[in-house]
Amino acid sequence: MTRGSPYAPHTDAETAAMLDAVGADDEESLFDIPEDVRFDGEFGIEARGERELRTELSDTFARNRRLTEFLGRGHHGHYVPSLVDDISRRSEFLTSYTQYQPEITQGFLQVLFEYQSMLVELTGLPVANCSMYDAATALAEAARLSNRVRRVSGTRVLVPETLHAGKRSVLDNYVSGTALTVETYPMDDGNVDVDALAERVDQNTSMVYAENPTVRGAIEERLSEIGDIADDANTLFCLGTDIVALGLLEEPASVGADVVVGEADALGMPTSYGMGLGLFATREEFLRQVPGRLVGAGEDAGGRRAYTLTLQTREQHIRKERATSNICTNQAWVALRTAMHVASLGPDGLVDLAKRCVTDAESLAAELSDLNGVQAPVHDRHHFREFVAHTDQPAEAIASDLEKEGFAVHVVGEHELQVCVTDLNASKTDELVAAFEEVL
Amino acid sequence: MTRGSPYAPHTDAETAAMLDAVGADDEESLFDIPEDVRFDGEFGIEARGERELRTELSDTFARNRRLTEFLGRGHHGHYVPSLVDDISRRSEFLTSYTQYQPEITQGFLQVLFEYQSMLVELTGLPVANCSMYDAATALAEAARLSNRVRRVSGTRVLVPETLHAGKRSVLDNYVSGTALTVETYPMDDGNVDVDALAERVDQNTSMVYAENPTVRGAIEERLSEIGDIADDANTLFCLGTDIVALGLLEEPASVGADVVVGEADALGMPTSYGMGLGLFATREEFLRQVPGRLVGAGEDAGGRRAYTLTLQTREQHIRKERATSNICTNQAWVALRTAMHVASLGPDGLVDLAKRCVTDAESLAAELSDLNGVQAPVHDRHHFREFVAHTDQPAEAIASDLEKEGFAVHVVGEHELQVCVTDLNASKTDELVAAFEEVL
Amino acid sequence: QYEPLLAEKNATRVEIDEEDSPLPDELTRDAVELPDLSEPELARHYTRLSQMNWGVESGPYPLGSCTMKYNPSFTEDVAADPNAAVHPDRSARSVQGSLELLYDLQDYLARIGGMDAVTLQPPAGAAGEFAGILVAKAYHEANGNDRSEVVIPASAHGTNFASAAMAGYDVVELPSDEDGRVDVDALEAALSEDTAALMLTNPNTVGLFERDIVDIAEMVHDVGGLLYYDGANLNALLGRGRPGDMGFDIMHYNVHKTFATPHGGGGPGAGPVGVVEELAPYLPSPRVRERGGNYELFDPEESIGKVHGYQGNWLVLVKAYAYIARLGDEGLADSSAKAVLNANYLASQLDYEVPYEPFHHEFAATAGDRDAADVAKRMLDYGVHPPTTKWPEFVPEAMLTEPTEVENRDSLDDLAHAFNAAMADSDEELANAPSKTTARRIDQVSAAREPRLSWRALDADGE
Amino acid sequence: QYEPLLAEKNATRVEIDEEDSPLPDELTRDAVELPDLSEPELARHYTRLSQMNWGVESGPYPLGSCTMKYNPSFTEDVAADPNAAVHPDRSARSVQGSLELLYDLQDYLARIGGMDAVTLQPPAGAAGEFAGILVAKAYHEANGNDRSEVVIPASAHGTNFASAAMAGYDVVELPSDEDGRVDVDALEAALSEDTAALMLTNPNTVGLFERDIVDIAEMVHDVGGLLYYDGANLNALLGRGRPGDMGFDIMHYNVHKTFATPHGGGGPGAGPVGVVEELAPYLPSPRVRERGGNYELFDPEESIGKVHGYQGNWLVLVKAYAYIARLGDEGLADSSAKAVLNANYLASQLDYEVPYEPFHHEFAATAGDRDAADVAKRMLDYGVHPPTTKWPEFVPEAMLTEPTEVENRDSLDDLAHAFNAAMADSDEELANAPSKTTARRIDQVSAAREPRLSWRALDADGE
Repeated sequence: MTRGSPYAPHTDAETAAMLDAVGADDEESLFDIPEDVRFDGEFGIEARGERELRTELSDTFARNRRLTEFLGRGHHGHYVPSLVDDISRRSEFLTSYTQYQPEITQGFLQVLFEYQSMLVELTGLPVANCSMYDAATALAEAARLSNRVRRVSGTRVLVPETLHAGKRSVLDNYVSGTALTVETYPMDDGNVDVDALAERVDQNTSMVYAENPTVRGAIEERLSEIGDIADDANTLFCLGTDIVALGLLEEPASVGADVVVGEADALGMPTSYGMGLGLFATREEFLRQVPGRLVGAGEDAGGRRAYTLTLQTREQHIRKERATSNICTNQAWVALRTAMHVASLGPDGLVDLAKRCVTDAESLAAELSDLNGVQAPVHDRHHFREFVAHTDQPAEAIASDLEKEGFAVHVVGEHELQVCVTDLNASKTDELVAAFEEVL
Repeated sequence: MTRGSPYAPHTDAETAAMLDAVGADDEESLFDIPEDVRFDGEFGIEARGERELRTELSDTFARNRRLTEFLGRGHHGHYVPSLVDDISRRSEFLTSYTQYQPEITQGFLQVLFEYQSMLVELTGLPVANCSMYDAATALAEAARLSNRVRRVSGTRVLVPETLHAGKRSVLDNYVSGTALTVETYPMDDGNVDVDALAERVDQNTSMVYAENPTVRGAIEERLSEIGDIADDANTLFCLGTDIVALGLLEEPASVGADVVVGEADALGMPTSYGMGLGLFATREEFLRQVPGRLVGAGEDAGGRRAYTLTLQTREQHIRKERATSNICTNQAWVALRTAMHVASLGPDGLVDLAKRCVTDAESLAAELSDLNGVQAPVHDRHHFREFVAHTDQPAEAIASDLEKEGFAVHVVGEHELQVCVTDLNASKTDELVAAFEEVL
Repeated sequence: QYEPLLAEKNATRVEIDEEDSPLPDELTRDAVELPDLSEPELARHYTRLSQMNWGVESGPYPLGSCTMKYNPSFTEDVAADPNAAVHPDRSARSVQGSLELLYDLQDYLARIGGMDAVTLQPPAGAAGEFAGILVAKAYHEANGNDRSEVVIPASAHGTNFASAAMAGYDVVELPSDEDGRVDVDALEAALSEDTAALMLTNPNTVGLFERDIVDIAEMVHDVGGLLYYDGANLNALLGRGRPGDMGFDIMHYNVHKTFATPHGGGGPGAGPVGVVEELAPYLPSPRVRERGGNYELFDPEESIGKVHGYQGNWLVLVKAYAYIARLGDEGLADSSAKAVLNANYLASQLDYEVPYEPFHHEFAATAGDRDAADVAKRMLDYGVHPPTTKWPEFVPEAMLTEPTEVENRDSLDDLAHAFNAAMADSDEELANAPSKTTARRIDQVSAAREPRLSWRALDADGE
Repeated sequence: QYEPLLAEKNATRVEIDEEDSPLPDELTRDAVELPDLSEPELARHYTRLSQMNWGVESGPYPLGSCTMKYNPSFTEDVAADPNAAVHPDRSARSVQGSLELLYDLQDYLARIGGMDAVTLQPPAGAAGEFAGILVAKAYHEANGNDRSEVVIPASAHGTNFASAAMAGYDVVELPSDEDGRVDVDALEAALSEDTAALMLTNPNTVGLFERDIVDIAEMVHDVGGLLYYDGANLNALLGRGRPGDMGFDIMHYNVHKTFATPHGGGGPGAGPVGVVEELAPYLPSPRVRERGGNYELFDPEESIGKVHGYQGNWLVLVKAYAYIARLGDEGLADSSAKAVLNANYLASQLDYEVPYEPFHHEFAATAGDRDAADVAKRMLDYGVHPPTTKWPEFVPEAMLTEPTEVENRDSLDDLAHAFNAAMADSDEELANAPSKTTARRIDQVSAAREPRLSWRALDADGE
């Protein structure tokens, strides 16, 4: 229906005049492509109008079943205030490029500076970058950082045996070009088996990674001890968490974390099929080894405070193969949304939301446990947002039946389901419990 | 859940300091309300959070049945480009007030000037205002204008017998404080009965109103004659139309229209339960009798072109009871959206859209007429967007059955349905025809 | 800074030829000439124009009696629900959700105003006034009691006068007393058997509560007249006074000022009208009622008919509902408390005389021997939006100021600074202001003398 | 103009007390200190910050090799579909719509690049490079053929070097020949049995097509290496040349430059990777396939595993799909034609030497004896966004310029005026530029010397 690109504004007369100005007969003559590699086929992609496409894609997405999701395990949905959608869509933010000209991009730079600042407050660590892609790549970059810093000499990266498979695979790939190896340590009733970990950590250990909450939703009870174990072995302690958990659980700096990684997009984004925002914070001493972008405060020629990308000599466009990472494009716009969401909540709102993550999970576990054939939570721990439930019947069958009733939960073992509750689905827990009763 | 207004930013300390500055003990003491009229009851309205409200209202609106609407008769939906939603929501436009300080509201003033300009192009008349509320109030204001202008002396307002009931009632109310009276003239096979009209028009006629297309979708064939009849009697000819029809049908100025009214929001807005945008254009000679806001081009102190509300001495805030109308707040933001939609279409897009209004209606009428028990269109005329179909069975029953099949059409007579097709529902006409077959 | 008109960028004339037209030539126009630009060009055009405009997210908008408060973003999302985008001719049974919202909003408004019945149809405040006065007229006529006058204080909004006149009434203008309120003696003199209604704004347009309201109501009712409440300033009274309790018979609600619906640069608005039981039969049709769990439209028995082709500005009503529900009793009450506090605090920081007190949500400062309009233009250079100027007229060089509850102390202090700095500037600085704005001072007189109202007119002028 | 930080406006420290905490004290932090502002305050803060930022709707963004073209508004609406907002652990049967879109996008990209199989997982171009190089590595290893080097032209993007290094390869840097292209002799010398891959951008980073590409491919393949296509400049070739047809084995796509997804001030992006059939088994898992009308996720047999925790930046992929479908064959081809025309036209209007020709979508002008960065800063004062400066390094004082197809002639003329005017200005004017921007020239060296990366750091500095 459209001839040419609807987003190329040229009128025919304009095109002709411009060709004339450059001394070309036609557009094709501007292409200096040898005949033997010139493409004269078709892609076979039919152009559609805007209206048609909106209908088409609306129909396509309507083929996704509408389920109430009680899903988590690293990707969490909380209610995102309208303000975030509204202002983040302003074209000055959405359609801007990286801030290579800080004099006309102070707005975005300040938002990123504020994002970093919030993470500094929440982690207690003085350096936070503008973002990694997601929690998995943030963890992987942390391992690579442990391999670069001087005070650590080892090559072993220790991760929990329960590490999320996606994170593990990314980590393996990110260390594949280094001397680092990844090993697991055991868990004990949903928390780190601290004694077993202590045995495994040695001077050849580059990094110890633990999570709070864990992937199974349990709150880790002996974080300081883990920090001490790592510290005693001159090993980095990397703590995985998320931005809501940071509002209530132990402050990472206070338990000796050297690097904090995790998902920050539990705030700021709806569930988006795993699209993330990797948070990355660390100690001052590792500043020049940090991967990714950093925004710093400086001064302009008028002596006024101004923000700019800084310490760029760490980065690939300057340091090339000696850069701290290959990351260039990151998740800046997600960071903007997350910062706006945190600001919308404020300290009271964030703490309250985090508290609800504990209480709602506790109530739901109790209600499910009241049912015949379900014991929840499996681990005798406090939980954050989610918990594992044991089911007498095969978990796979229950989950499948629940899906028919309109609910999605995780299957994490033959007789284990994992259930996650946030402010988005908390009003539907009664229905979930009823559905469980139905299918058990 | 919320104490106080979430949109009042005061911290307790701030409130205290401000009370101190004004020398008040508490907020209540600032209210100078006698005890006997002081309200100490409750409204009984419970505050809800933003998330709860979005869920509540989403559930409320979900109680509207999802019907494919083949409805028109003055309120028409066409596809609105995303760009319109996106930019019209920018707070600088959406949350601005009337342009009382033109030096910082040039943006909106220019958009309104452009809106006026588009209507001038489309109607051929040199004056268009910033908007009336809707087509009904625009028509009513036209009648009142006919009562103010010098060259017209009569009091009779002639309208078609088929005039939309809402328009008629508004018109009656608007002229109720004047000497004007409203009378009808007959229609002939969906068009004005021109001979009958000619008989009714006399020197005591203030205004003749005709529509193109008519409320039943027929295109009027003898507009110039109607214009001549009005002209011969020194009577205003007011033509009702809509902004899409203006893109194809006879230019109002060319058929002698003195005032053009109608709906402009067929572009720019989704169907919104009758929310409108009254277009109002007229001749230069009536300029100082025009109701509503006008934006004019002028100059600023630097000699540069600048826009401003103009001829405000016509308006209520200056002229009070001698104003041309009581209108103050109008539909400015809708006008902005409509102008953006017109600009998005461009001349080719508008003409094409208008042509489709003719061809799609023609095809659908033919398809329905192929069914046993339906004859369409009832009128042997060309149609624009919509047409009346005769049904052998009672129309009410058919419409009710169609609704069960997921379609909405108008019932306009015991055996008459009216059906409207636009780019929004054109892809569903096969389904509509199938549903007709089902229910006949 | 200057942005060309769309038509100056590119316009095309498209001929309509019979061969590819679905209509015979005599039924079509010859051609259409309109701007012809691509989406990227349009996106930049309108983005640029938006940047040349002031909204409430740009800063305070303290236009007394008009004003803007923050329009909650979520109300836009709620109103954009595709399920809410229905045609007005849908059967009631198929739009139960929409009707439920309208019903609940009627109910909310009745409670807030102390009224018995509400219509949501009027598409703006002025339309509400007109509808309300038509209701009064129908009531009097039904009682065989034709009346010819509506009494209105001089300080009232211009729409009051125009609306009464549109309904065919003569307007009797009432002077203010020296305290800035209704002059009760003058009212006494103005009232008669001819009085259809007294239209009153309370607090009035300099923010003063009409303390004698009970007496006034009695006086009006004694002559058989009705008392009409202009809801422009209801935002000052929420939870502390209800028009219905003060003796008002009819009122309209200002949804943008009271319930934070966006003003959109001049509309759309909504002007719901509430009335006491006795007047309910005269309200515009249709209204919404509930019968056995279903919502239905009905025509009040003695309805005046319609003031809008359909049911008014639906999207605005949705936003008003969402706002009221978000705030609830306590939020609404707090919004008035903070609005009044803010006005009082701001006034306390100004080096201006405020002749009338105690004011509530707004106050009329006077620019004294300076020109209020000049002072306002100078305020623009300090980066703020100035107040309403030179109105109401009984205040010399009035600067009618209404900051609303959404401003915090810092923002009020900034505003005060702009007020005070402008007042301290020289006459020349005032006369040359503004200089830091998109456009400099615009000559409105010459723009009105030779009106150029379209790009075609500019073209004809060779511009 | 200056906007305080959120924390400077108002911040509150909220203590977490055991009595109203659901957790024992030892499991919680002591307190949270964060900005504490109301929604109106936040709306103004962020609106103001947006006004201090440049987007593509503000004007051209001609950053060579980076650039921004207009991001169609409708793609945002499409991506905001609530039905598309699903969790990544949903069963495949319950997200058939999402999988269908991903499948179709894999297919579109394969056709556009002339590739056999595509992964959509990499969340950015650099991640795509890394994934692509890991695929090459896995392929070599599976063939018992460990290799240690990746060859990269000096003119390539920095990410190429960093990605190869991250995968554990040594980088062999290749100089450009005097025409600005790959020096074939130097390539000959660089290639060996150790060569895992040659990474090439084509057209290269000064817009030149690598005319010897067929020979180059043969040379690389002859030593058993693979040819990697950096898709940054694919936007120049759409419909006129496909990497797969030129002998490339692996490529990544740059969705923001080629398919107009918004860049969001630095991301999120997406870096899909296409490969020839032989390499398909090594692609990241999972990919999407269709079986009997159903879509399912599967792990390629020899998959390298994952480069993102889930399936990448879903929302960006949706927008890329929508854009491709909007344009279709003709639109895509036209976008390249107009991008190349615009670059050539703009260059023709500049008073600058452009040392390397014939360029396509971008060109490297040289500022000669002026400092390119200074010229760029001065361009800001003319209201435009300047080009990429001082890169690639082999062009002296390079001003790498890429206007894209979305600019019209007027806009290119404005841009040319800014280029030429800045070049004609005095050294002093350049040194003092910019002066009309939100901030004046920012001292990046001192900002880096004493990094202050949070408001806490500013606080500690007493600022």
